[in-house]
Amino acid sequence: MTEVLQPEILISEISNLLRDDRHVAIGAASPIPGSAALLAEEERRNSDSKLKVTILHSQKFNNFTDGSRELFDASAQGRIDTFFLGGVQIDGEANINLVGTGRYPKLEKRFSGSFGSALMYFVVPKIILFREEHTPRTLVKKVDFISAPGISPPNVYRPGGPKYLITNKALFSFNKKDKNFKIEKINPEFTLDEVIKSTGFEFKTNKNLKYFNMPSQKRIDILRNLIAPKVLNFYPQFAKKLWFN
Amino acid sequence: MTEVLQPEILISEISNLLRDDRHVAIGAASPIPGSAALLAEEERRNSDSKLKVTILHSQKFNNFTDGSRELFDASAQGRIDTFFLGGVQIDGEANINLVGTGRYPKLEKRFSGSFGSALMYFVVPKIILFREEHTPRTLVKKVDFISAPGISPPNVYRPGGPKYLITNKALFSFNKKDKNFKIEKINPEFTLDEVIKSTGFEFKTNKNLKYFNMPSQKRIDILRNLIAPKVLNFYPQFAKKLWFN
Amino acid sequence: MVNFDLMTVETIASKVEDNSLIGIPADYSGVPMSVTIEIIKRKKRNLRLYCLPLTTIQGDMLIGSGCVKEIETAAVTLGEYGQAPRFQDAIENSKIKIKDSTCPALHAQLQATEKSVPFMPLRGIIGSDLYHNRKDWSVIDNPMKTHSKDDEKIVILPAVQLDVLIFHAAKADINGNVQIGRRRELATLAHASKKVYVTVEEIVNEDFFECELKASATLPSLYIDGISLSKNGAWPCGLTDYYTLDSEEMNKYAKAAKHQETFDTYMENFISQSFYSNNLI
Amino acid sequence: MVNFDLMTVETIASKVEDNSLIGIPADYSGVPMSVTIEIIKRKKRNLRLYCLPLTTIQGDMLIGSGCVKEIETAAVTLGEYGQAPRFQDAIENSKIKIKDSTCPALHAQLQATEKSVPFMPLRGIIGSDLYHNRKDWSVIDNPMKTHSKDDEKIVILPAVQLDVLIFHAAKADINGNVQIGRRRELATLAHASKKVYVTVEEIVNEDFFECELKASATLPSLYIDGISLSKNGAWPCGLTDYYTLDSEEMNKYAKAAKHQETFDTYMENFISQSFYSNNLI
Repeated sequence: MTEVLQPEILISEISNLLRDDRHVAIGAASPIPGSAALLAEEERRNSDSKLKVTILHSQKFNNFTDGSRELFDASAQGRIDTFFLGGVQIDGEANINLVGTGRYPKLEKRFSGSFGSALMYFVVPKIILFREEHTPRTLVKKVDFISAPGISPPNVYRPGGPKYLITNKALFSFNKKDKNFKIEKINPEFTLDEVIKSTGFEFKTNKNLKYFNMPSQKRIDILRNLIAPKVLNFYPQFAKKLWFN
Repeated sequence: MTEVLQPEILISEISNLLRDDRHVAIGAASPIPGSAALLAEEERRNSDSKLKVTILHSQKFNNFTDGSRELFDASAQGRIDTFFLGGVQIDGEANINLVGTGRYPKLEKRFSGSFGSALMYFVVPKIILFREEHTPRTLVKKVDFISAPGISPPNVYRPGGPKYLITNKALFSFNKKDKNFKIEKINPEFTLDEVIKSTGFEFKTNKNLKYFNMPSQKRIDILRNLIAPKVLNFYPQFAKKLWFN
Repeated sequence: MVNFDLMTVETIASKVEDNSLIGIPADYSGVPMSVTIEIIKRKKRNLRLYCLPLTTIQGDMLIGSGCVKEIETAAVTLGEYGQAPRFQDAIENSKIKIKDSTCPALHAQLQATEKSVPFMPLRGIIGSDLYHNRKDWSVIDNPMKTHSKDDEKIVILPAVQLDVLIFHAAKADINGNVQIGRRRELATLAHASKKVYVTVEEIVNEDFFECELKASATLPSLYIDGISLSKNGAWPCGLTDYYTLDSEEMNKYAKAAKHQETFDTYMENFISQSFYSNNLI
Repeated sequence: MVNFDLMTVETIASKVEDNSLIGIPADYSGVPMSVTIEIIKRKKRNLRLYCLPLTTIQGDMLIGSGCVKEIETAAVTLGEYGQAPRFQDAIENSKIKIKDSTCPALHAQLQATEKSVPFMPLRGIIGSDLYHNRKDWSVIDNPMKTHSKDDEKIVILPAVQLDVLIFHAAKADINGNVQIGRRRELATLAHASKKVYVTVEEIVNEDFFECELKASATLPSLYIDGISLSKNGAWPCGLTDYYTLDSEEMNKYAKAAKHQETFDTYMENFISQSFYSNNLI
């Protein structure tokens, strides 16, 4: 069997999370989620439940025609099932910080900004938080700045919110009522204790803790033969480094 | 000289009112204003101050690409200089009624409806009221239903409003401060007394009262040779009756 | 061969449920006349029409046929062919309820749903009797204070979500994307509707998204729940680049619709003939 | 021969006044790099950037060159080429003011101006620290009471009118209409801007309004105050159907911009060369 690369395992795991979706949208700078969505689309191409994938930074994989506003409008209408958000920091209540570390506005380290998170996090039913780096620096007790909150009081319109958090070490589900994460799967290269130590917040453990699955040879073939060339179009740096080096 | 038709005189008079405009828009069922605007556009084609004409019910003479909303948005932005409104009834304070006569909602006689008047009348700087029929039935003391008011209190956003009223008998200007019409021009086929008698509201008379101008032969030629075929495209009934019978 | 399930015009009509709020396109946006006839045949009742922003023969026929309970519109008219007689009769004799509106308000209420906000502000309207007859509209003090207009009054309009939208268009592609051209109000209507059905003149063997120019003129399939092939589907109304409005038929209709009896005879005739070729491919 | 007065890129740059509020298109909407260089050359100062909804190298260059006083944006980033170094430095050392926002809010504020309403409501945002840093935003009780959410709180955003918008596009026609394709956010930007200048790759000898498909992809000349021919005008950013982003140059920039000194050297070089052919026809 071919050697499977670490990002490919993540792509495969994320792809599994999109099983029941009809339309997944991918925002800025998300090559791994983007690859996962295209993989899910490809695998369901001949099934009855097709998946639509919109990759915003691509002309080709973009189902919209009403300008860059349409993603937000369509999401607010409930037409997007899954969206991905990242975070410079993510905390135990699923608050995300895309702005920077330190005291706002004069930050110690400024990052890009909140993008569409302050609406998308509220309206898309399944938000998957994705941050490859899993350290106490990224998964923190309390974020320095809330770009978008993990939970909202009842007088705020909020049909959507966080469902999963996936890192290079583990997959968590989020429980809205208990306001906390629960570990669901672990990368077999790490122990649970290592994950606990690299997480700045407390999370619920799981008696049925599973491991990240090794993608099947068939899936790897699809990924490398059909998906990689597509990704090269709109995330050239990522695709070159992973698949075309 | 050719015999000039009555609607052609109106077209010519209205065309004169568009002198300083840059963009004139024409709404539903307005063949005479539409012809007037196209005439003005043609006469200024080779001048430095070109006129744009948008005729909503035409694909060809339509400068918009953002759907039927764009007229209202562009007007609210102040980008349309002149627009025409009609009225089942028009009263002395320039209130217009496009809905019907009698007691709303169970009217004695129902007409089409208010169209865009309830916004356009507020935002377009030069609204020209046009109603061919000039009788006490159309120009009334008080309209039965206000589709859009002639004047507004200071706490209502109102950069636009009525500037002229033109009928088959006369041209009036509207004075916002005095809240009344003043007669400016009269159709030479009628006397001032006849106009007064056929007007349901009082208006200011004018020492310098002028007559409707006979359009020049050159203008008539342009109208019949260049404008009439265009009008045939989007007001076929009107054009056929007037020019192609 | 297309990559989606084509519907018949009859199936689309059967999807329209009694009491539903239906989006009605203006005469220039692609009037779905072939489906309208099927709706009338099926004796749908208590429909609520939401016109963007007006209707002509389609609305008048539905009203004259007794399908309509309520209409929200800026106008009902036959344009150059005169007033809309069945509509006039229905209003003058209180047969239907009317929510008289103005074009930009009809747009704004759908835009609110498009953005999933509960309301939209709109200038104008204040001082119009339209306002006094609309319990669903409010006037508020502008909460966004500006220097010049500290006490400005402004109207707010509620978001309106349609149950179903039906319109006629030129072309669909093999993946169910529909060409709407400059008729972008159809996109707003579709964004604000729970279900969207489209009849088209033709289905072309290409994907509009392969060409940026065609993509610009497209309503994506993600907003569309069913497509039917229907040649001349807008007749006697026109369709840009395909056919113009049929003057003769409009005159005929305008005359017949003046009285309920002659209207009924006209409709019987209209229904019994097949003006539209609705073929599956 | 065209039916309007062509401008040079230099003239467009000269129209940008110090202190003005400038519309900045996203990296996928046609970045006007050739004009940006002229703005930097002319040492424009205290510019306020309004990004829809983000900026990449254009914003970072303007900030690094000392042209910017304030930026309202959802993000500044070099995308795959990393963080935007001059922006980071300016924020971390309080050299510029930032109005941190979120994409849909940046759209909504322009849509308010497009419709000439003083504000727009938007869902989301509540509970975000973005809100606490924006004195121009408010939370109100939803004035449009609905059954389910009687005490809903909702954010309202002020209308924002831009002083000037500059973007790069593929084509203009002989009458000064500009092809924007699916990049309809450019229409919203233009509708909300007092002045609009466009650079294009080519001017074609036709009228886009003659073809319904092309008209659908067009921003009409009525919103445009000046057009300049500028080949490769978006470089090193990409332009749909013309050229893709120049990875090599982006990497070079990302590296150089890490420090002010190396950025300055890079910019000196950049300015002294003529990457853009700005020809009048």
